[in-house]
Amino acid sequence: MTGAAQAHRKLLTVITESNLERDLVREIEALGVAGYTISDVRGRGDKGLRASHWGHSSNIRVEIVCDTPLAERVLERLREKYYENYAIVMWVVDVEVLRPDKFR
Amino acid sequence: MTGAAQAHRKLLTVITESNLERDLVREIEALGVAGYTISDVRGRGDKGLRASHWGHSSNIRVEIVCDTPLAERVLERLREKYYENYAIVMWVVDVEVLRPDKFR
Amino acid sequence: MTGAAQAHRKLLTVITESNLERDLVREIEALGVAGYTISDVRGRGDKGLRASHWGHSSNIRVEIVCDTPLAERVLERLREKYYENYAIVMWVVDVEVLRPDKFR
Amino acid sequence: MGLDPIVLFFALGLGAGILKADLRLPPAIYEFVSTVLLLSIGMKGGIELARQPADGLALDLLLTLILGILLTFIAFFILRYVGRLDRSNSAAVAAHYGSVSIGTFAVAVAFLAGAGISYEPTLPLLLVLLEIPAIVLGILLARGVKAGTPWGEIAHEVLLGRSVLLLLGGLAIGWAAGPEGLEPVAPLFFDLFKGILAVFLLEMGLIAADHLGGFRRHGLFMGAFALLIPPLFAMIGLGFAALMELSVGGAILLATLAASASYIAAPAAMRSAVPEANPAISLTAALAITFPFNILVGIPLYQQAAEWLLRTPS
Amino acid sequence: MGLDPIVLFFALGLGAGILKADLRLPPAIYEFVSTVLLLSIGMKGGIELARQPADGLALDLLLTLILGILLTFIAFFILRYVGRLDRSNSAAVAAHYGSVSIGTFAVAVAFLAGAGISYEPTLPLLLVLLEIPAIVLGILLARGVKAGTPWGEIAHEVLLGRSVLLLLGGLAIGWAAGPEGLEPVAPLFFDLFKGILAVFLLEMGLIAADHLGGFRRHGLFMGAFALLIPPLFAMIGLGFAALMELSVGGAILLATLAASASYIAAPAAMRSAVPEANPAISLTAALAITFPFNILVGIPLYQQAAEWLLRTPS
Amino acid sequence: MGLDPIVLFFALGLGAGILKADLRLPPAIYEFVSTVLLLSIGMKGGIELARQPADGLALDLLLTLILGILLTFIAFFILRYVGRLDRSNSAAVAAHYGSVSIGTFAVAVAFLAGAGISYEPTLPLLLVLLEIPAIVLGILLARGVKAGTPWGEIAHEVLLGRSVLLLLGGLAIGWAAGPEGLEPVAPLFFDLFKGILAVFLLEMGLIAADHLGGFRRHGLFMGAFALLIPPLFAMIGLGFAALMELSVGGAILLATLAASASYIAAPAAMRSAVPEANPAISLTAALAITFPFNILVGIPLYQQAAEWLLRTPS
Ligand SMILES: Nc1ncnc2c1ncn2[C@@H]1O[C@H](COP(=O)(O)O)[C@@H](O)[C@H]1O
Ligand SMILES: Nc1ncnc2c1ncn2[C@@H]1O[C@H](COP(=O)(O)O)[C@@H](O)[C@H]1O
Ligand SMILES: Nc1ncnc2c1ncn2[C@@H]1O[C@H](COP(=O)(O)O)[C@@H](O)[C@H]1O
Ligand code: NA
Ligand code: NA
Ligand code: NA
Repeated sequence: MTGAAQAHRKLLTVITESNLERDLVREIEALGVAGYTISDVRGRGDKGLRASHWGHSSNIRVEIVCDTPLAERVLERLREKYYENYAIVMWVVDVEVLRPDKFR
Repeated sequence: MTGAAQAHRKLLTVITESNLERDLVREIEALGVAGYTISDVRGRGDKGLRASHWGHSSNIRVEIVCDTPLAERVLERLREKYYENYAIVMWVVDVEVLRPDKFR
Repeated sequence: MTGAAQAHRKLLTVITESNLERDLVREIEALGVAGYTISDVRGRGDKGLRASHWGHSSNIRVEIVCDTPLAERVLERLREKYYENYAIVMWVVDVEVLRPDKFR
Repeated sequence: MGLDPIVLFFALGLGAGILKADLRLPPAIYEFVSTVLLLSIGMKGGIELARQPADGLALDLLLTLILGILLTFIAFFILRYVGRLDRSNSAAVAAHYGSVSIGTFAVAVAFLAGAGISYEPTLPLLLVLLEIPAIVLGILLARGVKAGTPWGEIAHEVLLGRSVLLLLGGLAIGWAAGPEGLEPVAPLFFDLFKGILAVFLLEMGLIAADHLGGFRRHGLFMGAFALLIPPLFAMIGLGFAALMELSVGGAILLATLAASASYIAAPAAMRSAVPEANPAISLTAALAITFPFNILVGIPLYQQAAEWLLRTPS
Repeated sequence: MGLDPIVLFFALGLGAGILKADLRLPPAIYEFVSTVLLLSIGMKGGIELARQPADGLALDLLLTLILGILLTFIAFFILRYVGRLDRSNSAAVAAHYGSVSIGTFAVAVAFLAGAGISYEPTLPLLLVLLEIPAIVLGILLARGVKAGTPWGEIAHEVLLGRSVLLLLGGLAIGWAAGPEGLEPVAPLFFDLFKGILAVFLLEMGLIAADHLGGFRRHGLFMGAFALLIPPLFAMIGLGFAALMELSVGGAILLATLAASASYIAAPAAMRSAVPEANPAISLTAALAITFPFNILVGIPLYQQAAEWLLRTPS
Repeated sequence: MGLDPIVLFFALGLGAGILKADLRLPPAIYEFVSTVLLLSIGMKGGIELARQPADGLALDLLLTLILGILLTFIAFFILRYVGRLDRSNSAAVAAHYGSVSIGTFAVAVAFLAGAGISYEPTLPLLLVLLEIPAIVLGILLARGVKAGTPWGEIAHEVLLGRSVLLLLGGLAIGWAAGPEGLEPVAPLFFDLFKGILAVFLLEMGLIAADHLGGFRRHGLFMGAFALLIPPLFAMIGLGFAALMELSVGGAILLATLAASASYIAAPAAMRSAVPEANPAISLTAALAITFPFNILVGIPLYQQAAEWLLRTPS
């Protein structure tokens, strides 16, 4: 795709415990993330099945489109804060966006 | 991945206001999109937090796998129709698909 | 992104009928998938609109981050088991992950 | 005794759905409402069973099993040799019509309550039993008895399905607690029964509207099938009711069960065991034609037939 | 007659929301609760209509239409020329205030029931009618009568919106089934009415708290607008009630309807037809100011005014 | 007075869960049902408070605080030095057992209603108070009093948690509106109480089944702990009830509260404040062992003990 106003960014996807939502949002906003999207998911990983209908034991997916340096800062911070004690998984994809100014 | 029947396509992701669902689906179908997937999400962007439990102020994610020309037409059309007045964000990723004929 | 502990993996996304969830999870676990994430979605494809509020006629999205050989085995198995009779769509994206050991 | 006003809620839902009005009930509400209805039907039966132990139950259960098998076979042969559907689709649709619809049963129960007609406490038990043979037989008819059929899984799905479990659970609770024991929960499970059924029917109307026009092929035949099978099966059901010496109320319920087509248990089981069958055919027939027919026209009809049949000898 | 204790639930929700407490009611509950309330209001009206046919209904309906148009125009001119909002925002906010709030109406109905005051069965019908002209006029005021307006779609959305449909459906069911026909569903739709309204108000309090502080610009003017329009419009509503020769109860309800601002139908319609209007302005005014004002202060006030106005002549 | 039939619903849920039956209640239903229960318990207390003002309340509140702290310390030392769990896990589990379970309280309230035993209106207040010290102490025991603990956040979470808020809100509404004021909402909040509690228990059974077998390590010790702590803590609770000079009903409730373990407020608080503790240990103990023990065996036992203890002197 070669539209004039397009540019490359990173899409960082985080899957983690839903009870972390409030805390994690505060954290990424403090790092300068201006936009994100959250949805409710369930799944299995190292910490076992997380699919209960019981609110606080299922997962959320947080998606953040931003530039590479910010994505790295967020990755780093979440790793250092949550990796040890929480169920969390993250991955990064290259995306093209239309209005690059929206995603610093 | 080099399976015989694989091919490259675009995955276009749109995050926008959930009250646009009916209208947006009509729009993309008119452009020739034959397949799409929708889910309910919440988030924050330029237009502020969109996470109310109140039906009409939260978001949807629309995902469309299609070929590059169609993705560009959809991007263009949605940009021109919704960018000014609605909360909307779009990004594009390269994907490999199995049965390319399913995704024109 | 060039962080030391990063590595490349595949993100396989499957959209299919929600009543297949139990069966499909059993299938991918048998193939060696250790982690996956599931969410509830709706959509349209070759098999028509699948968006009813009636539990068993809507869709799920299954996301699996894993290495290329496993992704290919999963793709192959799901294709052979479900392609003929079920509403199903799959695509694959390249992702970078932090702790490659978590995603064999 | 004409139409129960409760079917007006179905009509409202159907109308709203056809007009594509912005009226959806979230799935959570559907599950809540159907849970309460199933438990309530089961508990009512259990309370009655505690009051008056059922004589000759074993024979009734046996006859019910035979009824389920018979209906499924009849449906299969009509579909396969009159309708010329392929083997899988014939088997899948036959499983739906040999099995039963709990929503239809609930409307018939409400209808009897309104008309002041009582019925045997064993009916909820027969309902559970009638759900099962059609599904098993449907799978056999589609696949033959070959190796590789995951019978364990299928048994699990059929016997531990939501509706069987809640009905049997309600029966057991009603039987163990008895009428006084359940008095404190009566406001929710018994007083609200009809109101909750009204919400259920509103939702069913919306869903039925979604399925209208779901036939691509076999449209004419399937339409006729979905309209004519109910009265035919109701008559067979009445015959079995006479064999079991049921009361008029019990006979109306058994006829309604025979006439009704499953749209919950059977579709789920067929989708996983007979995937090559097209679910649109059976769901459209069961939900969009047979269900409305039964609650709008059928039940009063079966009442008349039951009264005529069972009162003649006396 | 002071405050109805039911508004305490609103206060609890509002307080919890302001304190950012961890209290959310899932959307499914909101939809269930509002479905029951709408059907219940409609059914009550329908039952009364079946009892005593409405005379002079046509004239009342006409006057109601005129009332809706008049209120929308007044609101528009105040917003545009006193508040100096731009054309789109003026039109969108005017549509909200010309239209009505069903939640407010339900509280007024509960208030009248508590005070033992009766009202005309046609009121739910007037409620439906009053929802419509403001929305259509709002779109016209924003866009002018130009080509390309998707009137078909807008008509569909307004006439087949959830609340219009459930109210009219309830009316029709109540009218067709009559009081005895609906007795079996009374435990859900009538006995639980106030309890369910309490849950609704708890939720509304939480939502109102979300919208507090939603004005960025025009804050002072919009605050005054949202507080002063209700009593003004209530007086106009009382005038129309006198023209229609309504009872005191009917007059209180019509005044309440006039004073109330839509926060369901109008926002949805404006968002799709007048997208350039900022939804935060109208929602904050309608939900966070006018709604609480009406249920906490307005309704008792309108009662006093209605009693004074309609009893003076006698 | 034996088992309340309402626990049969728990058994049904547990059985269905163990058999992995296809029975789920959506989270929305759980939230609705628990909201109604919490408001209802609070409102009942508030109505009684309005009738008969509580004497010596300050002392009772103080004793309750002391009770909460004492229980948490006892649990911590048993876990740490008998069970040899690490510091974090000992603290987290202790916080669960020092705190209370509202579901257990609701079953005890239903049990007393069935047995015709009355209790002090202050009990819901004591329930709220007993929820808090254990959580704060649990965090202190795990982390020590060090800098960086987000006490503001934790206070917010504990004091404005859903259950504290709904209980206190219900109390305030009940107190402000009084018995007549709440009569119109009684059909939902009081008449349906036991029915709604039945749905809640069905759901709790399903959830408990999910957590069975959740111990990997410490299984034997934790099983014994979860079975033996309830009667021990109940006896301590009875002692405090005697100090407060509560009636038999009040004593049964206080004993039940002491014996119960939190599975809502404490897990949420521990997960964010003591993340290194394994949530599976405490949830399995509280939900899958202690909760069923209390409602199936404990409550009737505590009743006998209370009657024996409090009637001896007279
Ligand atoms: N390989 C994977 N692919 C996709 N999602 C995963 C994967 N591994 C873990 N997850 C998700 O991340 C959550 C936490 O993972 P974990 O920390 O490994 O328990 C799981 O509950 C899954 O939802
Ligand atoms: N950078 C971003 N990354 C992911 N999602 C975003 C981002 N920015 C906005 N969104 C989503 O898109 C919606 C609309 O964005 P906006 O138009 O910026 O208000 C937001 O409510 C978010 O759900
Ligand atoms: N091109 C596409 N892009 C995104 N999702 C699709 C696409 N095609 C199909 N889907 C999703 O996959 C489901 C099954 O597709 P199908 O088997 O084609 O009916 C649909 O209901 C959609 O949710
Ligand atoms: Na049948
Ligand atoms: Na108005
Ligand atoms: Na305790």
